[in-house]
Amino acid sequence: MLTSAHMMALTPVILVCATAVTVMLGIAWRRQHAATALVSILGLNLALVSLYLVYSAGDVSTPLLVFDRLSMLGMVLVLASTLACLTMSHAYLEGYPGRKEEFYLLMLCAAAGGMVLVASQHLATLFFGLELLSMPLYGMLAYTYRDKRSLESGIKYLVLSAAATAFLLFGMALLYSQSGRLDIAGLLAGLESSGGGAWALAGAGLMLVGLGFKLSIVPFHLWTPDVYQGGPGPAATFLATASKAAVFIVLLRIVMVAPAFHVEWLHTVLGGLALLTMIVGNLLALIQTNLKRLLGYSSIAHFGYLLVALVVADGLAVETAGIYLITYLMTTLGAFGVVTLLSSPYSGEDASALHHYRGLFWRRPYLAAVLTVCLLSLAGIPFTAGFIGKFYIVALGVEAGRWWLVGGIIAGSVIGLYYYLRVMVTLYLVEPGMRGRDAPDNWGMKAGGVVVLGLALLVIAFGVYPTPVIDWMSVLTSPVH
Amino acid sequence: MELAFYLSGLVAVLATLGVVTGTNAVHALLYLIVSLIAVAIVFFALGAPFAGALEIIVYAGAIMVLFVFVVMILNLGQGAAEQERIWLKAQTWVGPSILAAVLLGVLVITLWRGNTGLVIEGETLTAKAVGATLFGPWIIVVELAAMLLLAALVTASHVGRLPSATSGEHSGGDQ
Amino acid sequence: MGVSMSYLPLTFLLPLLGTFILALSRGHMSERGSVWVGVSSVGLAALVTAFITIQFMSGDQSAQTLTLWTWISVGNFTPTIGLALDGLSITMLGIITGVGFLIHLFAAWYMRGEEGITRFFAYMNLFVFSMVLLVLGDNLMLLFLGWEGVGICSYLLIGYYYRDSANGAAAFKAFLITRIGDVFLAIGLFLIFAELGTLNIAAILEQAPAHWATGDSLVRWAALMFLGGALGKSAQLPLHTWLADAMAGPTPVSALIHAATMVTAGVYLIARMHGIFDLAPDVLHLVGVIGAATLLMAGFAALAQTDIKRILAYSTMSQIGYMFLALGVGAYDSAIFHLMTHAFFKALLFLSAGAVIVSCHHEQDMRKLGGLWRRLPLAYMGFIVGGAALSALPLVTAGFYSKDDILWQSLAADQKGLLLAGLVGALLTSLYTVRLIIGTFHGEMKSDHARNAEPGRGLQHGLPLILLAVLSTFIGAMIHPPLSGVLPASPGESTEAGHTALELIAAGTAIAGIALAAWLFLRKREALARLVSGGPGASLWTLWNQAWGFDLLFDRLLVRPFRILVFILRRDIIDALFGLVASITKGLNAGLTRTQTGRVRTYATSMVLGATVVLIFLAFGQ
Amino acid sequence: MNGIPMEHGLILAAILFAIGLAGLMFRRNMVFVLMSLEIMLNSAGLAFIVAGTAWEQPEGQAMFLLVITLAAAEASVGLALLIQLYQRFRTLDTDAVSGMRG
Repeated sequence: MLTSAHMMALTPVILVCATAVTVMLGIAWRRQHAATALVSILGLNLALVSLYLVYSAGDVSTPLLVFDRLSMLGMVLVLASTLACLTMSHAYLEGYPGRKEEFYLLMLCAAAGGMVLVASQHLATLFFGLELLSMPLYGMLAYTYRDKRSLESGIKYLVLSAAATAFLLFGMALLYSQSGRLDIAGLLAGLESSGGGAWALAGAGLMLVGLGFKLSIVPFHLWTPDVYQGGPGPAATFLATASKAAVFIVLLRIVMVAPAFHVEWLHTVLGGLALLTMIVGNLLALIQTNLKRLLGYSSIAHFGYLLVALVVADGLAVETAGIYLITYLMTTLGAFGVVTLLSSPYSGEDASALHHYRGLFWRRPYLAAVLTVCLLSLAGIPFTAGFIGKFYIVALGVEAGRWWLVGGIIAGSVIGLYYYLRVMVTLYLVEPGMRGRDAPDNWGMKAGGVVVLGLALLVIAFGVYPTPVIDWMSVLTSPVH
Repeated sequence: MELAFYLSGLVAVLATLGVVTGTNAVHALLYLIVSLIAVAIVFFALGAPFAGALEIIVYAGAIMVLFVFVVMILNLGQGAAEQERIWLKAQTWVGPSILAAVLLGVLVITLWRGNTGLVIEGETLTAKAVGATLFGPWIIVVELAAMLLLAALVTASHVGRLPSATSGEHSGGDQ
Repeated sequence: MGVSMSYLPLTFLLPLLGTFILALSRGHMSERGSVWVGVSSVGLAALVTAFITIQFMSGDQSAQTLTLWTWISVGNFTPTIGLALDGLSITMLGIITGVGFLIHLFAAWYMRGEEGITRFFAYMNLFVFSMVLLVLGDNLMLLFLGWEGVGICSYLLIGYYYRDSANGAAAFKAFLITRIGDVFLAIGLFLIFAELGTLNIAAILEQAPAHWATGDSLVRWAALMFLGGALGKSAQLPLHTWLADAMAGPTPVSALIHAATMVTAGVYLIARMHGIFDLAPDVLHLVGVIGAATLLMAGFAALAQTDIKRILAYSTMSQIGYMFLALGVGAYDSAIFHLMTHAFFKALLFLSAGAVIVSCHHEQDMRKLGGLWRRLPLAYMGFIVGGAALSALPLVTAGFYSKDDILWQSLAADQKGLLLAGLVGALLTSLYTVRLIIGTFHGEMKSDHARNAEPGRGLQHGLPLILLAVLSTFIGAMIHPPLSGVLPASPGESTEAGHTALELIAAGTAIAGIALAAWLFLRKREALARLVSGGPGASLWTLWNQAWGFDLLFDRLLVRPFRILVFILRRDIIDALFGLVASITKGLNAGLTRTQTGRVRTYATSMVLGATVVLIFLAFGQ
Repeated sequence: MNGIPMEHGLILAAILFAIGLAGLMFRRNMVFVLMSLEIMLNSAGLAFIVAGTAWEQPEGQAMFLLVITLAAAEASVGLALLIQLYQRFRTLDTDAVSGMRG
């Protein structure tokens, strides 16, 4: 049963859900775009504040959820990403002719799902958190369904994600039938006592398929570029950041908590997938001319790098994963943020073709600068956040002697640099006659502009002086006690 | 009890095959309902009558009715079945079927080899026990289910709107 | 008097500031303003450098460091952001900012009226910034950062005329090939760090001899990786192919790349990491062999070019080959000395070439120029002085002193093979230099571009040329880099036996080469003219020809095989290899892109396929 | 009576799962695709029931309940999208929505 300590620990999740309900009631009473956005942002900020209180109260464990440092990290990442996405949504949806408010409701539901997911220590919450994270995304992706691409991306994501869920569930059922337990720790402790087992291994493999789909690990990655390209900017951003971060953290928790996952063969498979993912992701992006697709491919590659932390799974692995994740989130939010700010749903497709960005610098220097910084960071150039993350990953791989993976990271980075650079150069070209798409003039005044600018500054600040974040991360990811 | 399990299991498999190979949507739906009822009987045979009842009420009763409604709304005629037949050429289905069969083979081998020796006695697990679990330690998940359904509802109502007011791609009005 | 280190960051902050100002003006700045910002930022940096140099030279010339802050601290890895100043870095700093400033000044003349001049100067300033960072960093991390920055800037500048896709290809080629070197360097960095636990250069040089025995396999690998990095940046065999194509950029960019930045980075790296190379003598020897091979290869290739910039590009390759040769025999200070004199005369040659090119309306094919010496006296002077220095004309040129030093060191190190290669290279250098000057400035004017050539005017045009010309003479050779104590002693310091003889041989080679070339190219042209005129003169010429038979002999014995060799070397086999890598990458990309069919069915199938493979692995793998 | 071995129940679930998977891969009509998804989810639910009853725990059925909830939600959203697909493209062919590729 739930005690008051449990309720206390659940406050952040409850606050987000309550905000969602408030937004729903608001829609029923009177539609007001700005107010809805404001309420949502307020609710998320409250949740962030309450998160700090929960954190200072110490670890709490309910039957299904655990509120430890890793969950805190996950929740902070999910909430912060959602906050950024919401802020961009306001700028994005301002000109949308249809109903705008439902988008916030859906995003809040998804955020709640993400928060549950990162804190889950039981298959039931893992499964339902994941679904609560995905279900609203179908709606968000197909939100501007008048645009065929948006509808297409919604349908693709629905069908494939449901199939992935079926894989996940079947895997869970197999694990359950072997051990008779559903909580992650007990489930795997039970496995140990029964001497491991073929069912459990197969179950773990199927779960890997389900979760690998959400993280777009090769060969479960094919949906990624299409869905990113078609979905409205904020939805694609959310999918690339909050959703992936939450899924990755739960995977991290499973690998960390469960000794049964230290089966060598599982590691071999994971390592193979990681190598494949980083190479294929980068190769696919090579000559891509659509920025959103390119970012999609690049996110595939980045999760390939991140998987290295799971393959190594000891020493500094958790800290490394945390650092890489945070650099990835900052950078991706910034890059997608620029795309979102340049797009508007009532002028057709999002501005994502590369030629929209030709000479962007000469029209929107700050926006172009933000995008440049983000691309540099994605490429892992020193003195940006991305470099710190990549450095940690490479150091981890070297320390563990996983030379193949280190080689893959290096090869991937070389390819990566090529296409990031190509985009960067495009931003600075001067092309008379060709008028790209402009963001509304006063974007700088708008919250979305402030957010992306802040993100870019963060990326640089973290790259030049990363110590505070690293210290913070090493505290948050220190072993669960 | 074993007989009921194996027999209804066979029915379920056959009916499901009928679903994925069918060309007429309504017929396929009927097959699916048969399959679901057969699975429900499996549940009864295994000693999970509550789940069996839910399978019939929610799955066969509610979800399938939703499907039927939609198929009726779209009012696909004879041409649709013809189209299905054209789409279901051998080169379309052989490859995927082999792939699925390989996956099934691996799964079956794994299941066979990893046999835990547990046998289902058919002890009935009552709805009370299930309820005690759900509304005891699992209460959070039930709340989450509410959120999930809310999200699904909002999505369906937003996306599924028929274009009563809109007449074209360029029309702005949606109210 | 010690050096006030607090001024040191200004040397790279000023160019960086210039970049920022130019970048953020986003094209609203006038051409005049852009030039002012772009040139003065580097000029001020040069002033600061001069100030620091004066302080340094009047002090005890000891190495000093300035720690800015600690970057990351992971376990025992605590790289500090710090700057180091010693004789080597101050020499490099002087070259980069000093010569860099003159090139910037000239660029103001060269680029006038061009579109996107703001962008140009923003990149140029960034280039200088990266290079300064490279030489000032007290740890390999910072060095690597500058190293990468230089690579990116070269990409941007080579592809500056982006309208022509060939330029983009050249830029990409340069970037990709130097990037291969970068990967080696990065691996070397990791190796060093894994072994020594530090990236601080001073600490590495201090700990390395205690940590490794001479010839230890790990230190050999580390040295090889550093060598790989240096080969890429310095355009040595087999990573040299980008340099000639890099001529696609504006000529001041070529000057900057060849004289003050970029290609010298590899030489600097090896000199800087001399402690590692000294522990791996066979790798060090390999450095020398590669240098020798490159200088020969490039010398031959230069003979077969008609584009004046390409001739200069190959000559750079060849001269850097001399520097590598010097490094290879352990004469680090000779390498740096040649680096300095080369910076002077190569900058002079490139800027003079730039003057010719602008004056002749962007015509740079030697076959269409000619007879320009009267019209473009200043450029002619530049070519004569620079060319003399390049071919090491004895006593009066800077190039003579530095090249002679290298040859002497290789003799002192008892490397006869390398010495011979150096001498042959010197002959080749004279040959192609004279051919270049005769072809461009003498004979008849072969096109309207040449006939309508307008000489450049103004301070921006004249001052850099004159200053660099002065520095290319023996005056430049009087500048002695304060390298003692920073770099180990050269082999030639202990003995003087045979030095004078070698000096005479080297001087003789250069003069003989020039004379031979003058005779060859002028005589052949005359003979051709007579042949065309026909009549009794022609038959007489044939008679003389057969009587002496030298021409025929030369043709059969030297020119033909030589041309074949040149032909083979011109079409690089290694170049094709890189093309193969690129096409494999592209092919993979195309194949993988085909999987993105856009169909849900395909995507689901790929997922199931993946699941099946994973399951099979897990079920049957153990 | 000896009861039913657990693996038999799981194999039945696996067969249904594989059939659903095959349907998902080769059907083009979105109605059938959605039905295939329902089959797969249902088979996972069956597997949970089998495991739950074998271990004589109520958790299996509780999980089944969650699965069924998800199936309902998935179906409603899927059908909404299907209606919209038909509105836009006048077809139920999922291959029609393959405008984005490469």
